[in-house]
Amino acid sequence: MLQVLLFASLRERAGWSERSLFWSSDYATPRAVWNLLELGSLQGISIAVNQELVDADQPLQAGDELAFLPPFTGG
Amino acid sequence: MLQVLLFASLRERAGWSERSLFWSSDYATPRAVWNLLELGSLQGISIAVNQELVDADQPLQAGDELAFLPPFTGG
Amino acid sequence: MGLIHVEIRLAGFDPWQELAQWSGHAAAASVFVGRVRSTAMDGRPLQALELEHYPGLCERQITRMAVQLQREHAAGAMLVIHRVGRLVPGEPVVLVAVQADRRGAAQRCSAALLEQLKHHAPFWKREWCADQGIWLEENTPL
Amino acid sequence: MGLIHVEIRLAGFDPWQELAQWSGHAAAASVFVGRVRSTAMDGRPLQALELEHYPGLCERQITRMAVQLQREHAAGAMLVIHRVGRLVPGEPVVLVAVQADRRGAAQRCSAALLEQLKHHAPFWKREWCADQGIWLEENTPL
Repeated sequence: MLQVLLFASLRERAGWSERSLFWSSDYATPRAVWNLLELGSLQGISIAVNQELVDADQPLQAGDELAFLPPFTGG
Repeated sequence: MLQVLLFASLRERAGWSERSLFWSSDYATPRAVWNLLELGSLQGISIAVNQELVDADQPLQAGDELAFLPPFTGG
Repeated sequence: MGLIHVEIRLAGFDPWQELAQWSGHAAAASVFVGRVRSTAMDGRPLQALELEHYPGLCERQITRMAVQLQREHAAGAMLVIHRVGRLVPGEPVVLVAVQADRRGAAQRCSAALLEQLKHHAPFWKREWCADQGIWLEENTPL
Repeated sequence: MGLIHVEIRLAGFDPWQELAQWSGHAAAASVFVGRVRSTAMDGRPLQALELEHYPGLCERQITRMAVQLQREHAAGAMLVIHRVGRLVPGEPVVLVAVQADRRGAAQRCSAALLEQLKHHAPFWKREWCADQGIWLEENTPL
């Protein structure tokens, strides 16, 4: 299983905030999972795996928490 | 009359903080008064006349408050 | 090296009261307080500002940036408090405070931490005007 | 343009309490607090720091610099409190606070005012170590 999280505007666009996916070698990277979600371009989106910011091509493992994060606007 | 004020290290060096001088055309500028006081070089000393910072050659008038100020070290 | 305290708050806070509790006796302390503006990015009156964060990652990212900056600037104690939830105009959003032995170090470190926090910590703002919420796409310019 | 409040204090003050009373609701507030170090410039333990000023000229100079910087940076309310008299290590010497609509303006204006205050306002420091007082010849580096 993969736990997929969306935040803020991405969550609104998708209509959900959290989903479990069966892990498969078809979506073994954040980029592959993103393409599956059909939420537009990955440009400007940050990616966290198990609460660490990572690259879109970082290999995923079963059990990972994968989060897609729109541009940060805090402070 | 001229009221002459010294502050901080200048006051300690001179041994006085405030003096009245009879105004005379012999010391018609802060520089001339300073030379009279024999307190060393004017280098680095700021000058205020009637509580405005001025140049060493600004003409003085009877009744002026003239202050010699060592380098500022506040804040 | 001083303590680094990072906190995300759901409840409102008074920055000066927080500082009174935190305050050490370093020669220099530089503090920034950011509050909710009364107008939205597009100039309309703002009802509220909603702030969301990614719990866990957010605190860790800020702490990591603070540790790095503390080392770079030879700074001392650091305090970051950041609000989340629904805020009204005038309410404090963020407090960043840095102590150091030199004023320059305290000022530069505090300003750098604020910028990093704005650009590299997972917070998101939504402006509410006339009962409509709009997610901000980017931060205010420096 | 906000109010400019400049005060020279003979009695000790709590910067956070002063800020709590001053605090407005501008989007940005940048604050600096300077305290007495525990060591003298030459490294010896400091007993006390004595601060003298030229009353009248001092307040006027600071206010003039503040007015000028407020205009340059489009800043809002500004607060300066500066101690004089005999201070012990850890006591606040100076508080500079600037509000503005932008964080950059608040930070730059506050830092600039602190530098001007250090270099262009008639204050003098004397360090006391082992019951001997030494007038400082120059300020600490930035």
